[in-house]
Amino acid sequence: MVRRYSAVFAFALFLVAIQLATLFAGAGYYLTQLTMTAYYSLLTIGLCMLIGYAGQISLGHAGFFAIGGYVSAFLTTCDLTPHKGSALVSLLSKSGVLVFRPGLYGGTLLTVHPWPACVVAILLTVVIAYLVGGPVLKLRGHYLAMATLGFGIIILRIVLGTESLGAADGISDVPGFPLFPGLAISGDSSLRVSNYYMAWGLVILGMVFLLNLVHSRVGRALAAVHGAEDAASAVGIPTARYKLHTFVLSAVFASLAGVLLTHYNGGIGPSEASVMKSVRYVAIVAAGGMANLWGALMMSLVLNYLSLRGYFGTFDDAVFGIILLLIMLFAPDGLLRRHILADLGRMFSRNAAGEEGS
Amino acid sequence: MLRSGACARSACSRSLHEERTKDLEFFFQYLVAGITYGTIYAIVAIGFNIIYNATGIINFAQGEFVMLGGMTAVTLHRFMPLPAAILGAVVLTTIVGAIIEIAFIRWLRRPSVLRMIVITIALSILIRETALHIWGESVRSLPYFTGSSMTSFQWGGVYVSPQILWVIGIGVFVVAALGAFFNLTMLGRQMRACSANRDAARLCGINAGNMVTLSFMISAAIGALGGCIICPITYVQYDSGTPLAIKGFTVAILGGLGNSTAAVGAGMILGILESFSIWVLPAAYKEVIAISILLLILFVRPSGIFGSAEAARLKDF
Amino acid sequence: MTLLSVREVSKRFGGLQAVSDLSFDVAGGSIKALIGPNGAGKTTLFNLISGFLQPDSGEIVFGGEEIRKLSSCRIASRGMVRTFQHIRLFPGMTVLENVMVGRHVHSRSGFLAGMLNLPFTWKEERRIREKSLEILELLGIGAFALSEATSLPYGRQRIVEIGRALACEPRLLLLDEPAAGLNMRETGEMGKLIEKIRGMGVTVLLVEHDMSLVMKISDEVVVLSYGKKIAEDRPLSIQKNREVIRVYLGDDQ
Amino acid sequence: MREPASPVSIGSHDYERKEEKMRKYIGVVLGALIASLISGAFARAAEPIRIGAIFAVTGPASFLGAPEAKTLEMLVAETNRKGGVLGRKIDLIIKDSGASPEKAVSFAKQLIEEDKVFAIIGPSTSGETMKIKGIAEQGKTILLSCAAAEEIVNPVAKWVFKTPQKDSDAVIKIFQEMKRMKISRIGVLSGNDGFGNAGKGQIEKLAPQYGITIAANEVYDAKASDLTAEVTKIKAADVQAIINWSVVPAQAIVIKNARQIGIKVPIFQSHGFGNIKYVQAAGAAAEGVMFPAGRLLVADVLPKSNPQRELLIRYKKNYMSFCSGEECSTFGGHAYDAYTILLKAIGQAKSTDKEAVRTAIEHLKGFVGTGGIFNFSPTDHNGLNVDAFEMLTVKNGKFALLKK
Repeated sequence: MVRRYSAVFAFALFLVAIQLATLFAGAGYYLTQLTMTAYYSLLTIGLCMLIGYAGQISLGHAGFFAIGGYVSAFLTTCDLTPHKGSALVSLLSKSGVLVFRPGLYGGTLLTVHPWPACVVAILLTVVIAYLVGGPVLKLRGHYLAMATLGFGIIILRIVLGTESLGAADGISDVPGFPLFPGLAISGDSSLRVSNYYMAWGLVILGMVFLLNLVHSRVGRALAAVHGAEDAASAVGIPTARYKLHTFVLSAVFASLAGVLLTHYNGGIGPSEASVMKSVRYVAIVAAGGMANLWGALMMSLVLNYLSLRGYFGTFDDAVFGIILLLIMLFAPDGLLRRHILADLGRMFSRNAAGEEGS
Repeated sequence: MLRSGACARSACSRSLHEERTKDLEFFFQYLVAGITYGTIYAIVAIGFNIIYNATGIINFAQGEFVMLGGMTAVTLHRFMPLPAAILGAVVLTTIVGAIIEIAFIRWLRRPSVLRMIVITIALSILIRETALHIWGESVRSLPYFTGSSMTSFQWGGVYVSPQILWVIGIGVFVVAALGAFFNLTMLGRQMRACSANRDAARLCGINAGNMVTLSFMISAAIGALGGCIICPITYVQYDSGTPLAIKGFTVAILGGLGNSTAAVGAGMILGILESFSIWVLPAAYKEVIAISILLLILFVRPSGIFGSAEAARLKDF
Repeated sequence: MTLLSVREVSKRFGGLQAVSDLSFDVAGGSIKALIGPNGAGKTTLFNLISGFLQPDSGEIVFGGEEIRKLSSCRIASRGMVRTFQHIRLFPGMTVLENVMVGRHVHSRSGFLAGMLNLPFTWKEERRIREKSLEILELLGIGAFALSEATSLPYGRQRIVEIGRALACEPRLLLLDEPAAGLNMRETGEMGKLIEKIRGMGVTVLLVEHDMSLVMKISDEVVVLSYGKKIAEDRPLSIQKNREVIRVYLGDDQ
Repeated sequence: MREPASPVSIGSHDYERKEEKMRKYIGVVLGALIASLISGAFARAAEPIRIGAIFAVTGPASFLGAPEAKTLEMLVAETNRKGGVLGRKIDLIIKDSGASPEKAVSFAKQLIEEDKVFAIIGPSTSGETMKIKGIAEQGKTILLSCAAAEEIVNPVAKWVFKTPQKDSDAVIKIFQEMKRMKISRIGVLSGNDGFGNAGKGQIEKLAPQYGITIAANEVYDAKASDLTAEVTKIKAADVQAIINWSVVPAQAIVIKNARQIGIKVPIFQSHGFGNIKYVQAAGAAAEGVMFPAGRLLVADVLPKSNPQRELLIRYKKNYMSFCSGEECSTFGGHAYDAYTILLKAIGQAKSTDKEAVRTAIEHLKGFVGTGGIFNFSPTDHNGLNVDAFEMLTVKNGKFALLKK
């Protein structure tokens, strides 16, 4: 357990070092993309839990990200001023769910406060994940891939086809997310450092949660389900329920990432729900070594950051394709585990449930 | 019989009888549209099935074969007549299929399903991006095989473009030819033996590796041919493969993986469903409906509409 | 006192009647063996009892409760645990971890507790570990606790699998051919081990081909042929049963 | 100092011109070497003006972003060849957003905070522009969008401008034509991209003013392969004309399918049809299609007196030679206008003070661009009106002025 947390501690130090380095170099702007990367990483580690530890592929996780982002964006931008008179609206605004805020280009808007919006988004995600996950996780192999892909496409189509969600333009002018006085998730450059720490703090918290989970009774049961499902069920592990819970857990991670990144970016567009995004997330988890949370996190950090900085230029998708292909051909257990972590000890290899599931 | 030129007529002056005929005409028009979609999807789905049968892999790059076929044909058509261009495109794409199998698939030992899904997705991305950097982002298309984009046959108020007849005709031909190949030729039987039991086939002296390469070549050829024949109806662009692959995959699953005849049926069902869904619902949600139905079918009958449940259970994943 | 009661259970696969109208009881604290030629339906019966398959008709009562409709994991949590004919250990896990998985039904911390790593979960984790080590010691494989389970020799893997099942503290242990693939000495040890398990108060129902083992340890034997029960008796009587001899040796009288 | 160090940061694009690029590259390296050798002090004095661009060069809107990027590269090379503006070279940074708003956000912040660009040209799509409108505003950096939607400049944001014509003006132009043709019952098809969505909204809003009823209103997928069912629904609605409002290639399929199922009523397209490749993709079916567009597409047949004529012909010729024979589209023209407006404003302000240049843009009047004659004001950050459009048609596979 000491080892588990020392790695987390080292990672936290690493993040602080980066911040200090940018501070001394006078290049604080690097933190912007690093912050965005943090939110994508939050999704990635959740997905890693699902793919690597529960052995269930999902080609539709961008859908959950979009649900979170869109619900929150919709609720915090939909102006209810015209309905001010109605009983429900006035009740909600009295209870603090609705707030008046100045519009970006003048005027005041009556919108849902980000906190309740976030809660609604997460709750909706949980409900959808349970409804979808139940039947979907009964499927295996290609059928599972198809079903999750289908789910992702449905979300994309709904987002693209619904005018109140901005159709192809998405939703813009999403306000910042005030966490508590003086601290808000927002793209404002004066809040860059605090946002950086907040975002990565959340990722670290997520990492701690998931690492704990992996090394707990539940993690052991998941590894068992992944390794030999019938044997796991013969010793009393409710395999279907565990898969479902992991699915919902990873969906919540994705959705939370969607909510927060949307507030950070000030908007969301349908590209966040696209199939290519889902494929990217899987690519990152695969590159990290499937059942390897640290691998997924590191890969997400590097690849998302480079991509968001535009280093790949017009070869953005191609770079992901090549990485995916090379890793799957030559190092299906992931780059990091094979060369670096294997030398660092058996910390992870013990929990590596072998070749990924089928 | 009323035909087109509808502008002058006001809606209320129509008699009930005319209304009925009209509805019937539209019914058939939607049906034709559905059959067109269905045939296109089925051709892609057959490509999926051939590789699936030989290897147990779903080749997510199948749509890219379709795109490559169309793109190459358009390029070749600048220098040679249409039939030669199409033939050339099919041959070139077949070679690409063979190269892909030899370079990326052949030497993998018992890869897991997840690994193969990811590899073929990666290949699909790479082919697409390569096409972008070779051909650029612009839209291309082949001329209609007969007539032009204006010509159409007409039965009553139902119109059919000759190209659709080409698509359907070639679709039928492909299914028939494949059936003959797998049932009547030695090579086809060997491929079937391989897909049934690779180890046993190997014991009988069949080179299983070559059979897999062959399956990639056949499905690349079918994909490319499909790309050429649908190119005049739609158009081809570097990224037009992916949406087709998703539809083709949907149809392959709907029909039951590995069953090409069922894929034709499933393609028709999906195509007609999509087409009629537009009749009653906004077109923006067309795909939502198609995929929701696919998901429902997956939940109830994972083996597909036509597949047998027992057979699906036997397939090891 | 009857622990498990199988009543008129039938199962059909397509055209094959795998199990037909089968009934027998297993008394608490006994060792009962199911034997029969290949294809007699023994493993199917195991799958039916342990919830991996649903019978077409009939009743299965375990500890006074009808369990026919329950899923395999529910049945396991009620105290009936099985092993597999082909060893199914969890790859990539140590021997100890394999056995710790077996403690699943006797521990509680779920997703939330696991993620938060509460003091309660540490304590539980420590208890799981201690209990699992205890079981390994009992089975005489404590020395291999930290080896990767699937790298052990075949005979030891069997014992690990039984250890994992015992970690569930079952009332009834279903062993599917525990001696398959073992040599004579190992088979002998397996026999002793099974008796020891019974000594701990666990009822045992086993499928086995090795007659010497069956005759030596079981209190009662059920003989199946083509899905039907043709005899149920004590081992000594079974050896003399004409029908059984005919089934095993062929119809040459 | 031949071939100055201009295109250093032209971006990472690869437009089928590898050889030329290679030559250019060697030229750049040599030029840079010589420049640095000659005098460091001098070079510092004439520090280049840095302009950022965010275009969807790849991805679903590449048909917009790619010509825009090429146009900008061409123009910047030209400016620098002529010695730059105010004696300073232009340094262009192009970022490929792949039409993803989140990338546009990331790039906008990079360009403003890190590269400290003077102005940003782009993005190509409305969705992206709306996401970075606030960022440009906060960062006090001029944003010249190449996207169509009206909400980019309405409400007016101090720093945000756009060069494409207004959707509403295009709709008005179409409706005026319909009124002339006595059409009152129409079917509307639009693509499911931002352009289609915005146009659809304007059509719905303006139709009642012109006494036009929308009998059918469908949205189709930008990646569809056949749209017979969609046009059948329009046919069933018994309309007198169709508006097919889209900027994606699939609009060509609509035209083909509509003609194939025997729809003979006039088809109107949007200004998103302004790419000859769409005409080629639609083939014979495109004959007679009408659409409003800037005059770029019909530059050759404009009367000599037209003030835009000379400029348009020059752009067309230059683009073709720069892109090895590729025909230009109106989309590249949006980037052309954005860049020339910016340069003109810098020239008028005689400084590179952002505020001064911004004010200069707001006061530009009678500026001749590819999209029309721009007349900016503090309340109009687009500067074009309905006169920017000409009603065009397709004749013998080519664009032609619609004869009234």
